[in-house]
Amino acid sequence: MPMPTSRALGPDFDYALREPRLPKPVDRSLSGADIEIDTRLGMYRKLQELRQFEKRAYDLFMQNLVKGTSHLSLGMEAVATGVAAAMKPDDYTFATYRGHAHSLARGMEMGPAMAELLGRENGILGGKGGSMHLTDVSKGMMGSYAIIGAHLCIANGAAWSAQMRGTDQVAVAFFGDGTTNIGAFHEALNMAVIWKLPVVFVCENNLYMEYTPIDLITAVKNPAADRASAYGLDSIIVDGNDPDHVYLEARKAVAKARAGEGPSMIEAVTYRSGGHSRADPGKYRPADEVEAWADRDPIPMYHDRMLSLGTPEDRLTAIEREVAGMVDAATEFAKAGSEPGESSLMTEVWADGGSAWRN
Amino acid sequence: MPMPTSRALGPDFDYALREPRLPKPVDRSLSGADIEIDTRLGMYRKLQELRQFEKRAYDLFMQNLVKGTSHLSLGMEAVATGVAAAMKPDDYTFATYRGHAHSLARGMEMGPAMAELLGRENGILGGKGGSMHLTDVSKGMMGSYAIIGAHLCIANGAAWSAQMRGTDQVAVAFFGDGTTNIGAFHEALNMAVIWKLPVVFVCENNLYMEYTPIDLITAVKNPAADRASAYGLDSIIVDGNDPDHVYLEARKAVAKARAGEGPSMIEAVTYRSGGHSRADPGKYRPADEVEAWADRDPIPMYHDRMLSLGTPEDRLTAIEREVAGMVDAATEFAKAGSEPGESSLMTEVWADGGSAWRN
Amino acid sequence: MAELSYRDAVAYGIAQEMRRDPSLVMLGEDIAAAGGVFKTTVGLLDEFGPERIRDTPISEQAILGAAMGAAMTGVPVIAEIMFSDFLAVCWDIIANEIAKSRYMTNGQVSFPLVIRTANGGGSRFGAQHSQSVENWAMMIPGLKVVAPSTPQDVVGLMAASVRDPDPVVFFEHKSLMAGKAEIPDGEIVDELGKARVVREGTDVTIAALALMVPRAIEAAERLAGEGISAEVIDVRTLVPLDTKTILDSAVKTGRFFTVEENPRLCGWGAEVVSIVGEEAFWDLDGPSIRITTPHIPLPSAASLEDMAIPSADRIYKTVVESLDVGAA
Amino acid sequence: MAELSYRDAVAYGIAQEMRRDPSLVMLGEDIAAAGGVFKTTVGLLDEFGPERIRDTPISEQAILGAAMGAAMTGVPVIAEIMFSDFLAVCWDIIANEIAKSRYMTNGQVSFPLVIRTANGGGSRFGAQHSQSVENWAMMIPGLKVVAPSTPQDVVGLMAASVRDPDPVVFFEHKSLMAGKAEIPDGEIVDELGKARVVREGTDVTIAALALMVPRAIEAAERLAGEGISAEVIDVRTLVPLDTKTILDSAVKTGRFFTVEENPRLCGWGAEVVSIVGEEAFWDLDGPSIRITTPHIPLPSAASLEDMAIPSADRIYKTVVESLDVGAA
Ligand SMILES: Cc1ncc(C[n+]2csc(CCOP(=O)(O)OP(=O)(O)O)c2C)c(N)n1
Ligand SMILES: Cc1ncc(C[n+]2csc(CCOP(=O)(O)OP(=O)(O)O)c2C)c(N)n1
Ligand SMILES: [Mg+2]
Ligand SMILES: [Mg+2]
Repeated sequence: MPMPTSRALGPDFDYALREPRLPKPVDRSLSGADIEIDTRLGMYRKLQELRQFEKRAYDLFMQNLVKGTSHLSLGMEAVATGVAAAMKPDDYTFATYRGHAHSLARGMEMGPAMAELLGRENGILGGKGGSMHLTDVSKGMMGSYAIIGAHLCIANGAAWSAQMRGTDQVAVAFFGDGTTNIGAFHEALNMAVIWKLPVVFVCENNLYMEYTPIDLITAVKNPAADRASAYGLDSIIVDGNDPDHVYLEARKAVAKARAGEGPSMIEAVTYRSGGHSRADPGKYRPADEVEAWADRDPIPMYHDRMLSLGTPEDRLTAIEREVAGMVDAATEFAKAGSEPGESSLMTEVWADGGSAWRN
Repeated sequence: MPMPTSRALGPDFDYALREPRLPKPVDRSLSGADIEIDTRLGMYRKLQELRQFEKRAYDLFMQNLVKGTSHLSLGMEAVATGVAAAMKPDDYTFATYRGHAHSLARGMEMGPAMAELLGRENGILGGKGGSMHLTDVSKGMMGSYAIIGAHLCIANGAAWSAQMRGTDQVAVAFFGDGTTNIGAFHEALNMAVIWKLPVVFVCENNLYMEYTPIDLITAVKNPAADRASAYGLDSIIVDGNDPDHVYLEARKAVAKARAGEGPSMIEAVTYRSGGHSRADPGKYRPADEVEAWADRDPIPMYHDRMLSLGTPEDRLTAIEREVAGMVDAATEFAKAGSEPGESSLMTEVWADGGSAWRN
Repeated sequence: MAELSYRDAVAYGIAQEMRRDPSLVMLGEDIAAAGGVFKTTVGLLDEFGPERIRDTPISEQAILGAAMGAAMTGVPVIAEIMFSDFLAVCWDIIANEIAKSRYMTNGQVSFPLVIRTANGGGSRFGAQHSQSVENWAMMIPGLKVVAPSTPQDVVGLMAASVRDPDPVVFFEHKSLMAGKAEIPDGEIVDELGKARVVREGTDVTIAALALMVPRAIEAAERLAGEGISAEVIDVRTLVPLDTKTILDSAVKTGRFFTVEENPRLCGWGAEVVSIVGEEAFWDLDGPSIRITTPHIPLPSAASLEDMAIPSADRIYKTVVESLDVGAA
Repeated sequence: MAELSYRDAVAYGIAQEMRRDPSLVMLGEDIAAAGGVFKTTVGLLDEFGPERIRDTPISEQAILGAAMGAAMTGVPVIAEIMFSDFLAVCWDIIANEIAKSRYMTNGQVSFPLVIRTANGGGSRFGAQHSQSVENWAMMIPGLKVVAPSTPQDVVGLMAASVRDPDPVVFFEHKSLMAGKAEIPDGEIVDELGKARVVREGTDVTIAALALMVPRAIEAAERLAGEGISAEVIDVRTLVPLDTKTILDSAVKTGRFFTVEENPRLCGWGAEVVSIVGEEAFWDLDGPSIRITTPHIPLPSAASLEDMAIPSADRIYKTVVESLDVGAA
C-alpha cells in the first residue's frame, strides 16, 4: 500500500512538526519567598532522590532487570517534591501509574520500591503490584492507580473519612493533564466541593496525554485550571518546574483543606524529559520544545537558587553523594531479593490472607 | 427503634421544608419576538399534544393499563416544543427515559407511542422497549435512554456522522439537571467542542434530581450553564416554561451547529408539575414552590400570548379539540393492540432479525 | 417475632448494624430524605442523621470511589447503587479498583464495604432497569456476592456482609420486595458462604437464587404431585460458594438443575454445573440442565418479560421432560 | 505470500477494509499519529488521513458513544479501547447501550461497529493492564466476541467483524503480537462462528482461545509422546459459538478440556463445559476439566504471572493426571 512518510504530510500526521510549546522563564523573585532554608534543603534532597532513583531505574530497564512497563517523572520532580513538602506525615497521597516520584517524596523506602520494580519478593508489594501500583500505607501513600480517573474519586473517600473521623488529615491526588478529560475527574471534583472535603487535586500538566498533545484533545487551554470554575473553585496555575512555587501554592491549599474550608485544584505546568513509558522514545515532540524544557530542568535551577541563598556548594554535593549511596544500596537490596514463589501467588485476595472462593 | 418524625427535624431531613425556589416572572416582551405566527400556532398545538397525551397516559396508569414505570414531562412541555420547532425533519434527537414529550414533539405518532406504554405489539417498539425507550428512527428520534449520561456521548456520534457524511443535520440531546454531575456529561461536552460537532445539548433544569434538590448536590448554581466555560462554550439560560424563549435560543444554537460552527449548550429552567415517575407523589417539594410554578404553567401563559397576538380564541379551542380527538384515537389504537407473543420474544437481537448465539 | 417485608428488612438490617457500629456510614442517590426509590432505607436518616446517611449526586464513580477511600482508611461503608444495571457506569471502580487493590498491595489495604443494589426483573422496566447481573460480580476475583431470597436472610446476610472485612456486592431483588415473613427478635447475624436446603428431596436437585427460589419451590411442589421428589437449594451467596452443600445434594439425587435469572451465557449456573460435572461426574444419572433467561436483553412488555424469566411452570416442565429423556 | 506479524496484521486487516469501504472510520487514543501504543495501527493515518483515523482524548465513554451514534446513523466504525481492562470505564455504553439498543427498539437501529482492544497477560503489567475479559463480553446478550490466535485470523476475522452488521468486541492478544506467519496475497475474509480444529486427535479434546491455543498445541505434542492423542480446537469466536465443531470433537474423544486465560469463575470454559455436559453427556468417558487462571487478580512479577496463566506444562500435566484418574 502507498505509504508516504509522515514528515511529508505535516503536523496533522506528525506532532513533532507542530509549533513547540515553550516554558515560561524562571521567576527569580521566588528566591525571596518565605520558605525555611531547611524546607528548601529538604526539597533539594528530594529532588535528588527522585532523580537519581529514576535514573537508576531506567538503567535497570535497559539491562532488562525491570520487566513490564514503567513511567518515569524525570524532569517533573518539582511537583511531587513541592507538594510533599507541604504535607504532614499522616496525610494521604494518591498517585497514578507514574508514581515512583510521589511514593519516594512521601517517604517510601528506596529498597522495597526498587525491589518492586524488579518484581522481587522483598518489593514493597511482594512483587504483586509492580511499578504502576506502588503503595505504602505506613507512609500515607495510599496507592498508585493505573486506570485513568478512578483515584480522584478514591482520594475523596480518604478525605471524607478524615472529615468523619474528625482528624485534620488531608488527601492529595496527583494526576495528569490527559486525565482531566475523563468522566471520573468531573464526578470527583463536584463531590469534593459539595461535601467540602479536605482534598487537594494536583494536575501535573506535562503537555502530553501519552503521545498526543493535550491542546489537540482538550476544549480549553489549561485542562485543569480552566475547569476550576465549573466547580466554584479558583483557577490556580504554578510553574511545575519550580519547587518553591509548587510548595507555596500547595501550602495554601493544604492549609485551606485542613481548616475545613474544602478542596482546591492546582495545575502545575511541567514536562517530562523522557518518553511516556519504557517503550516510548518520545519522538512525537518538537526537538526545540524538548530542548527548551531541558534548559528549564528543575534541578540545576534549584541548585543555583540554593547557592544564591548562601548554601555552600559542598553541602549540596554532600546531599547528592548521600543520595547516590542510598540508590546504590537500594539497587543491591533489590537485586538480592529472590523472585516471589508459589507460596505468595494465592495470598491476600481476602482480608484473611487467602483467596478461597469455595468450601 | 426510636423514629422521630422528619418534620420535627427540619430541612436536612425533609426537603419540603427548604426555602422554595420560585420561578422568574414571564418576560412579556417575548410576545414581540420575531417568530412566525404559524410557528407559534404549531408550538401551541405541540404543547397541547404533549400535555393531553401525558394526562391520558397518567389516567391509564391509574387504571393500571400501563405497567412498569413512566416519567412525565407535565409542566415541562415548553422545552421539547420550543427546541423541536427549531429543528428540521432529518435532524437527530436523543432523549432520556423522560422522553414521551420529545418523541411526540419530533413527530412520533400517538397511537404507536401509547401502545408502547401499554406494552402492546402495535407499540412503536413492539412492546420490547416500553415507556423509557421510545424511538422512531423514521422521525429522527434516535432513542430514549434510561441510564443517565450515555446518550450525550451517543448524540455526539450522530453529529459526527452527519459531519462526515457532509449533510447539514444537527443532533440534539435533551437531559436533566442531575445529569450534569455524571462523568459522561463531561466527556461528551469536551469531545463535541474539540471536534466542532453539530450538536446542541439541552439541559432541562427542573430543579430536582429525582427526589433531591439539585442545588444540594451540585457545586455550581446553574448545573449546565455554569459548566459551559469549562468547554469554552457560552453560558445560555432560558425560561424553560416559555416556548418562545426556548425557540429563539434553540434556533440560534441549531443554526450555529448547521453552519459548522460547533456545539452549544442551553439550560432551560423549568419544573415538573407532577412526581419524578409513576411511583412518586413528589412530597419532597415545598408546597409554595409547587404552587408558584403551577401558576407559571406554560400552556395558559402561551394561550394568553396567542390571544394577545390576535389569534381568535376559537382557533385555539379548535386545536385543543383536534388534539383531544387524536389522544382518544391513540388510546383506542393502543387498547386494541394485543399483547406481544412468543413469536417476537427472540427476534431483533441481531441485524438478521434473530437472536442465535450458536449453531 | 415481628412480621417484616423484604423491603423493610433492608432498612431493619442496616439499622441493626448502624446501632452496633457508630462508624458505619451509608451513601447513595435519594437514600436519605426520600428513603430510597424502593423505600428500602426509610427511617435511617431520621435515626442516624445526615452525616451517616448521605444523599449523593448522580455520580456512581464518585459514590463508589468515596466508599472505597473511606473503607480503606478505616470507615466501614454501605453504598447504594440504585439499580444493578448501573453497576456498569462504575464498573471500573468495582472490578478494577475495589476488587483488586488488596491483592495488588499485597494486603496493605482492606475494604469493609457493602455495595447494595436492586437487581432483577419482573417490574416491566425494560432492558436497562431489570437485569440480573449477579454473574457480572461473580466473575471478578476479589468480590463477594450475596443475593438473599427472604426477609430474614436480608437482615442476617446484610449483617454478615457489613461485618465481613472484604467488599461484598449485595443484590436485593425488586420482585421480592413486597414479600413478608416473621423475623425473630433480637440481633440477627448470618454467615456468608452457606447455601440452604430449603426443601429436601431425593430424585433431583434444583439450585436457585433470589427470585428463582420461590419459583423452584413451587415447581418442586408440583413435581411432588408427579411423584418426583425435588431437593431445592437456595444458593444465597455466590462467593464464597457453598460447593459442599451443592455437591452433597447432586451426589444424593444424581440429577442436577440450576435456575438462573441472569442471561444464559457465562451465568452462575454454568459455573456451578461445571463444578458438579467435574466433581460429581460418576454420581450423575443424567445431564445437568440450566434453566435460564434466554440470551437476550430483557423486554419490557409484561407478556414478553414473563416468557423470558424462568417461571415455576418452565422449571416444572423442564425437569419432567429431562427425566423422561433420561429414562428413554 | 507475505510474512506478517500478528501486530502488523491488525493494521493490514483494517487497511484492507478501509480501502474497500471509504465510509469506514476509526477512533481511539494515540492510534493516529503514534500508530497505537502497541503499534497495531501504524501507517493508517498516512494512508487514510486524519478524518478517518482519529486521535481522541482519554474519554472512553465518549469514544464508544461516538462510535455507537455514528454506526446507528450509517457510518461503520472501528473503535479502539487501548487495554481490555479499560472496557470497565465504558461498560455502560457497551453492555447497556450498544448491546441492547437494537432489541429495545425492535430492530430500528443496527450497529456496524467493531470494538478492538488489547487483551491478556504475559507482559508483567499487573492486575489493571493484563486481564483477559473475553467472558465479560460473552456474558452480554447482543455482543459478538472474537479472539484470533494467528496473524491470518487477525486479518480474516477483522474483515468478518467489520462486515458484520452487529457490534463485535475484537480481542487482540498482547502476548501474540510478535508472532509471525505467512499470509496469502489478495483479500482475506473469514467467517464468524467457525471454530477450527488445529490438531486432530482421538483421545481427548482441548478447546482453547487466543494465547492458549499455541500452548494447547505444545501440550498436545508432548501428550503425543505419552501416547495420548489430543485434538486441539481454536474456538476463535465465542459469540457466535461453534458448538457443532466442539460437540463433534467431544463426542469423538469422550474427554473434554478447556484452557482459559480469564479468571476461573463464570469463564467461557464454564459455558462450553456446561453445553458439552448437557448435550454430549452420554458420550463422555470422564469429567470435563477447565484449566484456567486461578480466581485472583493477576500479579505483576514475572515469576508469579507465569504461575497464574495456564502454561503448556500445566495443560499437559492436567490432562495426564485426569486420564489416570479416569482410568482408576
Ligand atoms: C481509562 C484509561 N484510559 C487509557 C489509559 C492508557 N493511558 C495510560 S497513561 C495515559 C496518558 C495519561 O496522560 P496524562 O493524564 O497527561 O498523564 P501523564 O502520563 O502525562 O503523566 C493513557 C491514555 C488508562 N491507563 N486508563
Ligand atoms: C447512571 C444512572 N444513575 C441513576 C439513575 C436513576 N435515575 C433515573 S432518573 C434520575 C434523576 C435524573 O435527574 P435529572 O437528570 O435532573 O432528570 P429529570 O428526571 O429531573 O428530568 C435518576 C437518579 C439512572 N437512570 N442512571
Ligand atoms: Mg500528561
Ligand atoms: Mg431534574
